[in-house]
Amino acid sequence: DNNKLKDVTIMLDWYPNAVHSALYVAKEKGYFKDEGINLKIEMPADTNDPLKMAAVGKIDLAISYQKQVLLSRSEDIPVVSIGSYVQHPLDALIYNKSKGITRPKDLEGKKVGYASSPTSEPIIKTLVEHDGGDMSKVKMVDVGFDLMPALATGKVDALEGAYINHEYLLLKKEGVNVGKMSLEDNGVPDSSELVFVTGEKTLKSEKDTLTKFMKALAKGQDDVKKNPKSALNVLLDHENKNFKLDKKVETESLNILLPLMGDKTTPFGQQNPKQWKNLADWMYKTKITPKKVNYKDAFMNLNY
Amino acid sequence: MMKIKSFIRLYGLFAIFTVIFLIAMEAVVEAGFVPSYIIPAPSEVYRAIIDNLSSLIFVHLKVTMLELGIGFILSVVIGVILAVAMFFSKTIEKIIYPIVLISQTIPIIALSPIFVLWFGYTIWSKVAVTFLIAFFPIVVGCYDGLRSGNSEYVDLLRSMGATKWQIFTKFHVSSALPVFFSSLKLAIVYALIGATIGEWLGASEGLGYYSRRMSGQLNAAGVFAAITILSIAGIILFIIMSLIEKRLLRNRRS
Amino acid sequence: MMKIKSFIRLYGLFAIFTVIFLIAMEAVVEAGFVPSYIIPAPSEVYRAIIDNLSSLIFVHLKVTMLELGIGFILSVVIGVILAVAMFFSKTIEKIIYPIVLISQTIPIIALSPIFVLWFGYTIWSKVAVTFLIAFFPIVVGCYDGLRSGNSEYVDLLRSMGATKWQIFTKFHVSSALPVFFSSLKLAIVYALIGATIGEWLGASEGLGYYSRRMSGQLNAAGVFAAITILSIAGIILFIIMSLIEKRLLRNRRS
Amino acid sequence: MLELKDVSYTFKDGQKVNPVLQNINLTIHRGEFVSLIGKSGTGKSTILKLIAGLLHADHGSILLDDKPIKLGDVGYMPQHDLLFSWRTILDNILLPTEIKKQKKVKKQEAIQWLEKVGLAGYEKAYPKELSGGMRQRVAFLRTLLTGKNVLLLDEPFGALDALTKKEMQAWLLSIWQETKQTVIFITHDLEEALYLSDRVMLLHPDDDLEESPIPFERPRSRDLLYQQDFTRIRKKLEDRLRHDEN
Amino acid sequence: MLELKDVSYTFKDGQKVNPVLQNINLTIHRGEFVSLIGKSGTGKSTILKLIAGLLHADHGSILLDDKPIKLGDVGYMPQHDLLFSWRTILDNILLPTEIKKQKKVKKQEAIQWLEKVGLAGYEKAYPKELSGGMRQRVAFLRTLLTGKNVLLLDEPFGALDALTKKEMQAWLLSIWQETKQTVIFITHDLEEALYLSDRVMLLHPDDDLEESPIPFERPRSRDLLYQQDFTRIRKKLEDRLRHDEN
Ligand SMILES: Nc1ncnc2c1ncn2[C@@H]1O[C@H](COP(=O)(O)OP(=O)(O)OP(=O)(O)O)[C@@H](O)[C@H]1O
Ligand SMILES: Nc1ncnc2c1ncn2[C@@H]1O[C@H](COP(=O)(O)OP(=O)(O)OP(=O)(O)O)[C@@H](O)[C@H]1O
Ligand SMILES: [Mg+2]
Ligand SMILES: [Mg+2]
Repeated sequence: DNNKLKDVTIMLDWYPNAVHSALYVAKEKGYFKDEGINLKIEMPADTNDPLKMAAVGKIDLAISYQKQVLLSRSEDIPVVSIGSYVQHPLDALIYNKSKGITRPKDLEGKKVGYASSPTSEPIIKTLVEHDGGDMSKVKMVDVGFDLMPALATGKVDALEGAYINHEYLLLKKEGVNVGKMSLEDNGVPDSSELVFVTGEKTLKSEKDTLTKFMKALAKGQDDVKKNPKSALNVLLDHENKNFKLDKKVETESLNILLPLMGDKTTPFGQQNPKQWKNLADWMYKTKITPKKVNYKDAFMNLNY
Repeated sequence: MMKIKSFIRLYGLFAIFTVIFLIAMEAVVEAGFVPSYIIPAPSEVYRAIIDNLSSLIFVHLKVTMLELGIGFILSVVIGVILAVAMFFSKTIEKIIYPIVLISQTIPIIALSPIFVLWFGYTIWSKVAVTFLIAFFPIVVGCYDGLRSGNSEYVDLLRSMGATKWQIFTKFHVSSALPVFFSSLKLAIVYALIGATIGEWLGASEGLGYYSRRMSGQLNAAGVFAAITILSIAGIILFIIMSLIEKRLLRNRRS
Repeated sequence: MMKIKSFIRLYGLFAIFTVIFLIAMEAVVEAGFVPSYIIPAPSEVYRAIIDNLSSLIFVHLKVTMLELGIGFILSVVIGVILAVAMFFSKTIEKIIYPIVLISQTIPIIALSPIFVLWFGYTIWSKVAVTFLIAFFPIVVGCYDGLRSGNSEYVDLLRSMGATKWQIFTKFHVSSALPVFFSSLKLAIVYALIGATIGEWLGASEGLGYYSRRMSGQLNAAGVFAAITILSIAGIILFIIMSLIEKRLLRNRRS
Repeated sequence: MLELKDVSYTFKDGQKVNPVLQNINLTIHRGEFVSLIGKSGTGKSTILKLIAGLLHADHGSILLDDKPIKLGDVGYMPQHDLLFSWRTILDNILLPTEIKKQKKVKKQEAIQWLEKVGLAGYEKAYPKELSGGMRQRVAFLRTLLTGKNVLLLDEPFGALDALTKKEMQAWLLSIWQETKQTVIFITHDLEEALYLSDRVMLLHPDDDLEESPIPFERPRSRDLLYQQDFTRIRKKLEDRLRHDEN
Repeated sequence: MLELKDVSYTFKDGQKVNPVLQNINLTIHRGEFVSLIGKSGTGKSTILKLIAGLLHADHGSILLDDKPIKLGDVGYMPQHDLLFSWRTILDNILLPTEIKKQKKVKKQEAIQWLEKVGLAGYEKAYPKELSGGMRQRVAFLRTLLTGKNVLLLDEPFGALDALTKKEMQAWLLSIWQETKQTVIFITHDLEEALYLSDRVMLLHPDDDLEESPIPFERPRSRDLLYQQDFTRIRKKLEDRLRHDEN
């Protein structure tokens, strides 16, 4: 009876990995179907594509970054976040321990690699200045697509934009002497790494469906929490057809992720207006957004 | 039998060279001069291929070849039509040629949202990229080939009262073949790159997709497994094109 | 004066076409058929260009042209040397040609870690990408051009006791020029793409870098500003190549 | 009737200007066989190209049956054989047939023509496999098979030995007598010109066209070549040509 | 001394096999002027290509002064003019000089040569600007300027009018008498063959090479052409050629 189901297309932030377990579990177990949803999962070419596609309604949902949502709104791209997926940053300062970095100030005279992102420089600036350092002494290097080789080959001393649950793990696995430093402990406001984004129009017309989506997904996330091992297997099995994921890395990744995906104070999916406000203020202060974004328009918590 | 023998004779040298190169690489990586997450040891790549052979060949290569096939055929058909139109009409040339050039100077990645918007995540977005990359050498080669014909022969045909179209079919088509084939050989290789890049714009199968995923995992052996298969496919396609060229240009030397 | 006039006459049509196209685009975007964050209105792009003109031209275009220049010259030099070596020696051909082909079937993105390892984030990593993309048409075009010479002329030179090298310089070089130039025109455009892509592998200046940065800032007008300048540069480079071709092949028709 | 009225032609290439023909007047009647002789480089081939419509006169007009000449009106055999290297001999001579859909020449017929010019068995060969004289005969056949009423032949038998040339001449005359085509024939062989033509036009370097009617009856026999009248005209033409020496 | 001993040659192209020459024997002495005549397609040009070293005999040997012939030993003028379209006339005739570094011919000298063949002022022209006969003269000059002791000329004066041909012949003879080069000359013009040569070799289609010595003293005057001895030999050769008809 697929005919009665409503097609919902979601575009991932990146290729499937541990963070997407809930999606695959919910799909596998039929939670979406139960809600009358036939979920289609797509993968993006570029990290900026999902937002645009959601804005034009080409897709119903996108997994994107909270910062990107605010940036989009400042560029008049009509997207709204309807739920938080990873409620805290995965992004951290990943550095080469053997380069004598112990605190942000130590970045002075060092090279920091980043991936053409407009937020990287302000983040490092905030970090360094919060520690009383001088940003002008830090050399920022745009390393294009490839963060990991840049650090691994010693072309840079630290990375901004690398994830604690992915790049950090992989670099460690390859024997690079890496350390990580949290951003939110060093002056950068807390933010949701991943959020669910939809277009304003879609939100208006499909609010119901979207709510159901969140509901089904929350169920999936519950299962993941209860039994991470089997959840991961669902993902690995699904991907196995075409592509083998590294089970060890993904397991570790999921361990890091789970505490960040909803706790007692903020349940899974819930968005904290305070977090939005602080982030929007910081982005304006650091000139990432050319104008002050009305953070209240940028998100909406659905009731499910 | 003859064919196989001559093939071995022809490419034996390359094979020997390759083997020496691979052994050297193995030694270099083994000795730790190059980290294996950047350039993997050939033995690792070999294992990565063998372990995933059936999925590499029957899933990923198959899909990439399909994209390449459709894209290449479209490139040839549309590329030739454009070149011929430009050959017949200066007006069309003046309008088309700049557009063709512009199409090449736009970085594909900048087009990705547009392609996705138009074609979604179907095979057509990959075909579009393949086409975009492969049709350029065909247009330029075909057009230059058509223009390069010796005018004495054209005069002879004109004196017979041949129409423009007849001069085109009886003379220019044949005289353009050498340059045209030169460009077809480029185009088939570019079509392969095109299909690979196209897969980066969103795909769930194909060798380009595979290599990108592996690269995201810092799995160099996996990346090179895909590259190895791509390279072999590229060489085979090129050889096929060259054989067709040889065949059709057999009676050329005057 | 004459030159300018004939230029206007030649490209006037394209200009008219472009103007119509831009007006249509403006209307389409204005009317909201296409959101301006996917395809920006031409007027926005114009403003984005004008507002940043000096940095676009004197910083980014300059850097991209420098990368292109070095990469293109290297492509021509090395491409021609390889083609000539292949022309003179079947042995070299059998070894080199497959390597050249392999170099083209490897997705650049897969090479990016290697390039980073070897060249870091200096201009040389971009030059390397430029070279890698542009030298292929030159090798194929130059080699095919050299082989296409009418053998009667070769016989004549042989009868004069000309050495292989003399036959090469007196005959093959000249007879290869048309195909060679056809490939140079491709190569110059590819070199531009190469420089752009090279900048994506890590850069702090250049139009490729600029477009990527703008794309990261979701500034579509900025992306298209860079693309516009890239396209104009591409067309100008192509025209320059065509003029050189025309000049050198002037006395060709027999 | 073919008329050249006050025709002038100048080759121009950038700065270089080479005025080749000036105020040429020539009238050729239907069915006439006219030879064009003259020193090398005086412009004989250029006149044929003008009549074929390949070049356009700077001044004057060229009329065929009172209408300006246009491409495709006449059969033209250029001085170089210009065979298509990728076509077999048979396909080369069938080329005009492919171009003009009416007056189809069948393959079988074409093979018979090949036999007549001594190229039996060569229909499937490629031009590179032929000797110079053989190529010329193929080019000649190709012109013949255009089936036009006016044939312009630029040194068609130049590369042939005396014997083959004689055969070709006899054969050309027999065809001509049958079909009553108009023929303009460039040659450097005075004997040939006299033997074949109704009229011989001598093109002087100063662009003067000197006419010599050849009054012998047709059909002509080879013995003619040794008759006094014949040698007298030949001698006269030789003198006239020699006159151009200075 | 140039010797062809039992030379055979067969054109092969895949399946097609065309045995052109069989057991050809020919000895030419230093300084001799030998003409090669015969029906179109008998293999005259092929013989020259063999001597030039461009083709390799299947059997037999070709010796120049007792050493096997090799490329570059002789000056060869092919039947097609084969001028390089991208070189000026001057650069075309200077080509052999560029190739062989010894025996440099100076530009000034080359221009004088051009004047001698009636092409004064054409040194900067390109081949496409020349008439057929003019191109042939350029190709002829180019061969001459190889400066070799043996010249192989394949119908060098075929596209020339009688007058120009006569001039060229006289001129060739004067050069030959001066330099004592060995010349092998292909022509279809019997008069020309007889007038120029010490010996005329007639190549029959059955590959028989028939020798006719031409006993006239040198230097020869043009009057020779009308002497009885001359016409007798000419007649004889014509008969021999006609003999090949069947
Ligand atoms: N394309 C051209 N450009 C410039 N000059 C040319 C061109 N073609 C021919 N000429 C010149 O025109 C003149 C006449 O050439 P044409 O070919 O008509 O001579 P011709 O009488 O046929 O000579 P031949 O008997 O040698 O064939 C020559 O002086 C030649 O240099
Ligand atoms: N490349 C080739 N392949 C095959 N056959 C060839 C080739 N070249 C010449 N022949 C054949 O060899 C024979 C002799 O050719 P050649 O050119 O020597 O004749 P020729 O005596 O010079 O004739 P002509 O007087 O017409 O120039 C011809 O029958 C021709 O068909
Ligand atoms: Mg002529
Ligand atoms: Mg010959």
